[in-house]
Amino acid sequence: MHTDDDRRRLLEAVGISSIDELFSSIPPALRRAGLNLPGGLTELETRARVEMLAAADTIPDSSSFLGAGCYRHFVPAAVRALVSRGEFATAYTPYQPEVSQGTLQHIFEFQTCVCELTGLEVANASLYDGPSALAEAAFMALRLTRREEILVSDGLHPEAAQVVDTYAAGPGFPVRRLPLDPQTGVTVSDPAYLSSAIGAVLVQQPNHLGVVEDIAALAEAAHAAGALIVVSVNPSTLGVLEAPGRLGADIVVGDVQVFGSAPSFGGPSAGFLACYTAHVRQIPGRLVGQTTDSEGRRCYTLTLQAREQHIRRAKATSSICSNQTLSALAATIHLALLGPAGLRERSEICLQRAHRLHTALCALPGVRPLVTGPFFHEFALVLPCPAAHFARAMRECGVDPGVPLTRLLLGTNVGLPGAGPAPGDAVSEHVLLVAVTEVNTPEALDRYVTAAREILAVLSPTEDGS
Amino acid sequence: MHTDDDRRRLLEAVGISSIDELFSSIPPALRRAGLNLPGGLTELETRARVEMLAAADTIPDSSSFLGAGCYRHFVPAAVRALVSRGEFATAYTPYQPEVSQGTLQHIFEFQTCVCELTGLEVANASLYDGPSALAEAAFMALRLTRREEILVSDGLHPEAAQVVDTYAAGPGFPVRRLPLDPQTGVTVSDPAYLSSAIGAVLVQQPNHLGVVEDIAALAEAAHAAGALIVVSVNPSTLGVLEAPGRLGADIVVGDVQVFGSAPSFGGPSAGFLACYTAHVRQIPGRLVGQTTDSEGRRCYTLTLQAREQHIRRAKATSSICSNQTLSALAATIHLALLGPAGLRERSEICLQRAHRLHTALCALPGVRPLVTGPFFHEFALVLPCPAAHFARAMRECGVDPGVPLTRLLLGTNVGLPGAGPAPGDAVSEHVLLVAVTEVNTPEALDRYVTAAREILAVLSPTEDGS
Amino acid sequence: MTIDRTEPLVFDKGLPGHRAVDLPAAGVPEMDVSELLPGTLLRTTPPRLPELAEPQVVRHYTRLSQLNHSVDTGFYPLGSCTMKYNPKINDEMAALPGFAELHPYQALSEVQGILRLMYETEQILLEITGLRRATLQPAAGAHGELTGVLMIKAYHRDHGGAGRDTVIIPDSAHGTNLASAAMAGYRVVEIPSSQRGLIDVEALRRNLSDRTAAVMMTNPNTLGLFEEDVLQISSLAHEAGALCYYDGANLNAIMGKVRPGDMGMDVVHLNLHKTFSTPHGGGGPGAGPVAVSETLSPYLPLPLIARSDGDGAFTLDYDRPLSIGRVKGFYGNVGVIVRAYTYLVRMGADGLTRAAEDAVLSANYLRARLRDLYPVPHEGPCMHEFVSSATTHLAQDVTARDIAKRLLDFGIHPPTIYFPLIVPEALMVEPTETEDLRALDSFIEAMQQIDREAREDPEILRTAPHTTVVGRPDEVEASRHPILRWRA
Amino acid sequence: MTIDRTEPLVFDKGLPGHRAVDLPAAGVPEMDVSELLPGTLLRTTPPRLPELAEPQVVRHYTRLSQLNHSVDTGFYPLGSCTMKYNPKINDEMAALPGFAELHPYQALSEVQGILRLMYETEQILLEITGLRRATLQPAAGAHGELTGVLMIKAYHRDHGGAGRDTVIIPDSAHGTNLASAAMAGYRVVEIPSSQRGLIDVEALRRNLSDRTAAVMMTNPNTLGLFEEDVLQISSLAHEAGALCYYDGANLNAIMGKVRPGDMGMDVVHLNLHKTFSTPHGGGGPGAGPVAVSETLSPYLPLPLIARSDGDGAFTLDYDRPLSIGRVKGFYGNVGVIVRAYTYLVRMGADGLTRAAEDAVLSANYLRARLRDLYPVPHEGPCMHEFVSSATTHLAQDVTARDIAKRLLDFGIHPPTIYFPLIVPEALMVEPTETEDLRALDSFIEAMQQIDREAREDPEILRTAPHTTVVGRPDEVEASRHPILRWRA
Ligand SMILES: Cc1ncc(COP(=O)(O)O)c(C=O)c1O
Ligand SMILES: Cc1ncc(COP(=O)(O)O)c(C=O)c1O
Repeated sequence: MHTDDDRRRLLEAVGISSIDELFSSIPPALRRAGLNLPGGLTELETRARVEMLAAADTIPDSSSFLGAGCYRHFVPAAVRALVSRGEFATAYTPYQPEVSQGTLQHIFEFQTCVCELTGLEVANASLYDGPSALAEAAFMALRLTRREEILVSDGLHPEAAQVVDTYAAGPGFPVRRLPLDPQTGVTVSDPAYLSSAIGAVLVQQPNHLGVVEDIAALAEAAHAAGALIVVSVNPSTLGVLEAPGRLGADIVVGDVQVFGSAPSFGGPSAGFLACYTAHVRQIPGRLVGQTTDSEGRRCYTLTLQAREQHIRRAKATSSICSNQTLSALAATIHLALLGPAGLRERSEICLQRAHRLHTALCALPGVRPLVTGPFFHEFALVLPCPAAHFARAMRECGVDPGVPLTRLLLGTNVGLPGAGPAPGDAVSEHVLLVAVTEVNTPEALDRYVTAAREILAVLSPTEDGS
Repeated sequence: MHTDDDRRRLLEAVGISSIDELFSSIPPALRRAGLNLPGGLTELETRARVEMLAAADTIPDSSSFLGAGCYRHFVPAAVRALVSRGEFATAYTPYQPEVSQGTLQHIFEFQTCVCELTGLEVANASLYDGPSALAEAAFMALRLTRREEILVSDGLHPEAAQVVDTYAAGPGFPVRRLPLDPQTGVTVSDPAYLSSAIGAVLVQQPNHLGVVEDIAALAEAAHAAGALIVVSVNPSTLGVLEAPGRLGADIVVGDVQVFGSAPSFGGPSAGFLACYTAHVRQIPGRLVGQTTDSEGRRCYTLTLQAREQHIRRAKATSSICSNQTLSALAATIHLALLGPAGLRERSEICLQRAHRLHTALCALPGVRPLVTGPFFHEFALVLPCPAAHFARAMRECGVDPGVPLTRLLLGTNVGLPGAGPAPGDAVSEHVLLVAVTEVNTPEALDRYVTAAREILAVLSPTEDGS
Repeated sequence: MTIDRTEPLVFDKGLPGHRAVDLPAAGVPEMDVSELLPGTLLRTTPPRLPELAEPQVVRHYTRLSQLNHSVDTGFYPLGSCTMKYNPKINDEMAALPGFAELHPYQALSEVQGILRLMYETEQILLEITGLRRATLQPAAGAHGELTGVLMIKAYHRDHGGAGRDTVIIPDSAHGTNLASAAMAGYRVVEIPSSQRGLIDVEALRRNLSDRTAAVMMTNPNTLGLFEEDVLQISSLAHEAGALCYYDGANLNAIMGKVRPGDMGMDVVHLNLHKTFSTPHGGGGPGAGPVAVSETLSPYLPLPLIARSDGDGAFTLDYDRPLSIGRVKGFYGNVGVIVRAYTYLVRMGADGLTRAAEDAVLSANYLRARLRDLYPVPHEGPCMHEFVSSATTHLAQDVTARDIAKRLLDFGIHPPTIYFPLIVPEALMVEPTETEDLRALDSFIEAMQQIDREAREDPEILRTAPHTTVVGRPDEVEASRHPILRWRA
Repeated sequence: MTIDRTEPLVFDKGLPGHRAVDLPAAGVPEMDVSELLPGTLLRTTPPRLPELAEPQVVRHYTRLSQLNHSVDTGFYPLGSCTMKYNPKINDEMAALPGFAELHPYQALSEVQGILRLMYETEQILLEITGLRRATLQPAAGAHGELTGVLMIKAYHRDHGGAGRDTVIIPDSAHGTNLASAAMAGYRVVEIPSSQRGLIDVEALRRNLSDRTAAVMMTNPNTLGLFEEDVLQISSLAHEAGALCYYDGANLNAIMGKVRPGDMGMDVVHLNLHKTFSTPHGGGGPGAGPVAVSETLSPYLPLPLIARSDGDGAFTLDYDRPLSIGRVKGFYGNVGVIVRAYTYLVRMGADGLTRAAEDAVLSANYLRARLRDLYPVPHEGPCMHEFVSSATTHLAQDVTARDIAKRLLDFGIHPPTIYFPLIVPEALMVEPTETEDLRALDSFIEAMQQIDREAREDPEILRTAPHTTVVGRPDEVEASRHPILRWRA
């Protein structure tokens, strides 16, 4: 900011004598003499203040098994070192391609990674997050099918389902529900749910109970009814699971938090959206394309902008402007560091450890799996006591055992498989979602099982609500 | 590293069939089949292991009053963000100036900052640290005076004095001691100590008891005897204290840890050395000079290299090759962020708080200042109980009250002012060195005084050794 | 000697079998993957991700980064974007493990620090905006707009305004305003600006009706002018039963000077990545908190951060039956919010006000020094930015784009061009308060030289830039034959 | 269109009164400074430090950084320097507050973690070198040399060798070897290398006497050749009553393959910034630990890190009466040591051995592919580096320097030139194991093109570089009229 001396020089050049004159166009009745806030702090004091707040939080460690849409993966130090470079972090949207090739090229690389992972042909530069990407994809599918209704699987993360509901409420698109099979936890692919009004079928892979969905069956049913199918996938599983694009998905969305974004209490990360080339003009958000410059050099630029708000205004495919470029960069770098082998290996570690823990926990008295469908690295257990009580007791033993299902259901009307909308019902109170990643060491799994055994022995006799 | 496939391709191009052949020039008797060390770890495991070690340490906070040559100052975040940039950190010594202007220019800026601070005409690109810079300066002064003896003030940090002794032992330069005035703690400037064999007089500002030396008087005495005077200065004080160069110092050295280097258990930081232009060809270490390139552009390059080991070999002014460039960069950036006003302000905060604490502590029963000379932001107290006992008890109250003098004297033969070499004597056991910087908040000073009062009430009646 | 400074794609730099990340063994008795998952679900061909070791990845992205202009490397007077400097302390605070490592479903007792930080951020933003309650959930400005408009819709639904299907927006508005309103299912009516570059109050009056759900405005508007009639505008809207939406993208001009709440606004979004110094990241992540009046607070997204009366603990309030629901997973771009909070507490009351003053002063300085060469069609004083028109240079067949491209040769990022749409050959200049006099003067000198070149050697402008890694990418080709991904 | 990409000095970028760091009030009753300190000691004119705000400082140093070549931006085959990649995890570990914030005089009970790390680092280095005890105190290789030679001197003093005043060093040695010996008060005798580029054993024998204190050698030597006669050399030295000093700068070639201790070496320094992947920093900080045989361990600097027999706690041992004392304040460049430790435990036994193998393999690959164009005067196989001679290009009036400068245009850092001194027009190439085949092949292609250019268009080489920010600074002028600091 300017010194008082500099201010005087500037005022003089402007030809006025006081700062107040600059604000003379503000009606006097509205003008204020400052803010009713504390005075500023020095950097030293600011640091002390903010660090004090950070110190009031508990930092999860290898004994934390929370997932439910946000996963703690190991992020190589190189990701942080690169993403924090000022030239990436302090650039704007790459509107001037000549001085934005860094950003443009890494977005182009991101788009390619997303296509490779999802098995689709085009991907955009990122959206706000997974849930909003899902809502955008639903709108896109409705535009493409010229229909008005959205059919959402009960296997969507309840918060994602809520975002779809909220977005749909604007234009008033009806949202219908597609239940899970109460036995397996897999979304039913019953044509009865697919009226001819349905333009978009939304499903999550793995679903919010951790169960791996049968995308091919759902895609077939959707297509038979003239609808498009949108799959929201955890991209971290795609080293092992088949690419949704190869199973019939028309649009694939998801969140790249699993690649290089710290959990950061849920954000920021980046959503992605991929589809077929035929649908590219309905894609929301930015796209980077390859071209050549005046001297024939290969280069990159924002393209197909006629879909976007700054050109098309009210007719744009979305209002999104700033997206989540830097988080997408983190994902691109993390994927470049993992490579295909690393990605697969990471998935397998998660898979193996999760199944191991699942087996051990289901062997404890009174514990049973909620559903029988195949799962990836997260699973839902029914405990002999309320999950929240169990979790509290486990945390006291240093293990954060998972997310009580009721936490996800707060403020929603999504319920348990087959049970319909029943956030407060007795069973859901007993359900715990347990996620396992490569940061949960084998020793941490053992600690979990040991602590759980002891705690359940105490909690279940008195508090057993099943 | 190479994959097995790549290795095969490389071996083929070399025209051999196994890695072992590459090592065929090693006599078979010496060849080993690997290392007796544990297997490698993944980055994830490495992090866990190293973090476990870091977690075993206690991190000092605003209630730590340790100094004695390493000071905890507030380092703005911008310093870390810039110094960690790969282009600075992973470059080599700037031997190819065309692709090293970044390093060369920041060294040139460092040299300028050192000249400005010290009041001298030339400064080098850095030396290992303050103590080794002092030893190098002593050697330089002997070369310039063509004399053989070094006179060191008892006010030198005992470790710095040790380094001078160690270096001097090589060529066998005799090292004589110049005592402190027992009353004031100021180095005596008595000509009796200055025989005509003395080529270098070494003094520290402020000295290791925190006392501000009378450089002008010492310089006058040294010059009268035909010796050069070397001042080792804490550059952090030079916003307030007169530049040693303006008080007659011939060579000024010191350590820039106080500007931008984390304490890091004592290293790395960087030593500096400044002198008059007339003596430039005797400077140890690298120098960067300004010049122009083939198209007349101003640029920078290593210069006057004929002093250095890679040209002059056994006749070089020093064997130093790698110095401490990155720490010097941290200092340059920190100084650029502080500016002259910030530097002065920081010194004054230290000064004011230190004097405040000194007054409060000296008012406690049984506590007295060791010496009466003026001090800057560090001072020596005589306690009514052994300093180590006091410190241990204080730490239990969350205050690290300072460095017991005995800790500095370990392995040395330097003693208390006037008392001669007596590391184990009764008084020195009772001396505590207390340093105060801007990170020691006024609240921390209050906590110190309160805790000290309580602890001394308990410790001194039974353990009073004075 | 020209040399190609472009960098190959990461995919073209790999070598089969190379990788950077080594992972530990599962460490548990392993089962065959096909026993754990049905074979039909298993991947058949692996994704063709890059195959490189860490040194090569680091080198690639370090080099790419150097191809960017950024606030950390040069002046960036991009109008409407508030490219102010982003203090490094902000990033360090966001990286503290006590924030960065937190999982969103940890027990509330374990996350009191971050909840307090978010709560305090809201309180500060409410004081700055003069409104009553806020959400930090939206991820960017446009996301905040959508959130705000959805709340307006829900409000009307509950207050007999279901028939209100129109949102009125001035033609100077940012595209997101119109797009957000449309996305929420509204018809958009654009009203023309007056000669003075302000909302034409008469046009507004003519368009307001019982079909009007809201009036959206930006103040100062995108011409950098304060909408002097704002009180009349908000009264007219309210009288017609409509609500007022305030696009807070330009808040940097008015902090401590005037508050949207006092202007009669019902809902405001803020761009933390503009006004509150969080880095733009090459296009995000940002954050677009929304603050509302009492009227709209029941409709805020779920959950809200609340403070218990009893123990003062911070909680998440889901018990809000009228809420529009959610617009994003979890609680917002928390990492961005930490940065903004750091900035807010560091600046404090005086710092924020002074930032606004200096931003406006610098804009007026540039405007005063450049207007002879680059006429400013609207009367001043401007606020934090101003819009010149380069139409006078059209005579030399030099466009705003040419001027922009030529600026790149000076190491300066050009102003926003061709926006707002109502100014032909627009050059929209926003210097921000973090640029010093030297930076401002260098920009003036560059613009003066460009003006000279336009008269003396216009070809140099038409073929600019001359010093960048690439020059004038063929955008027509890019959109005619889109290549949107690498192929082997 | 050329543009000047140089950056002004920070001093020329300031504006009076600007500053970046704001500091809190002292917060205690303040006294006048002149009451606290004698007036004669107070500063009269403030130092002319730069006056800039944070944005300008960040921009200046960000731009400066971009003017550097570095391992993070390109290939750096600088012989003798082992410019391997520096993993980013190393830096993160060194920045952990549990290391970075530690004060060297904290109670030992508070610093058990860092002491253990240092202790374990020593143990690993001892296994790699085959020696008995180590110090981490020296700050760089040359500092380690000085330390080692001082220990040799102290040893001889205590063992009737006070008359031993000479150190024998081969002419291929690095300059620091000679300078360190001289600094410790020794006379240096250089012995010529044999035709094969190795120590001439006969010459050594002739020079050994009861005045010889030590033989210093580098193995592999600076020609990249393994001194095959090393056992004979060490025996001869020991028989003459001299000790053997081993310059460990080239240890990268032999980890897991052969150990200096087994070669009969009494003292070895290591360059953590070469072999163990800590960044060079543009010329430091590095670290130069010294490992010694049983004979020399009593002479190691003070203090040593020790482990108590009883509780296993780590302590600092000052009770070493024969110690040479100290060569540095505190305990060494601990931040560098943390990085090296991180590298060592991550690589483990196999990783370190494999690093040596790949470093040697890559050097031999380059040597094999380039030797036709750039003859290698000494027989192979080479170890981790090799030395070519560009004398054949002198015919075209092209020197090693010209070749080096031309390489800059390819974005490649040139090899070390004109060292070792015994090879005319030397080009000393060390690729390291962290460069992949692509990088090696690009280097080969560049060298091939340069060779073609030397024949077809030598002027392009003599005037190179053509693409760097500046070209061929006038070094003669720089040393004739030294300008060593900015002046207003
Ligand atoms: C006036 C105005 N409104 C809204 C926006 C959209 O904000 P965001 O990019 O954060 O979505 C912008 C961004 O450029 C803007 O300038
Ligand atoms: C062979 C050899 N010895 C010694 C050294 C000196 O090491 P340092 O620069 O760490 O002092 C070097 C450095 O280049 C070297 O290559």
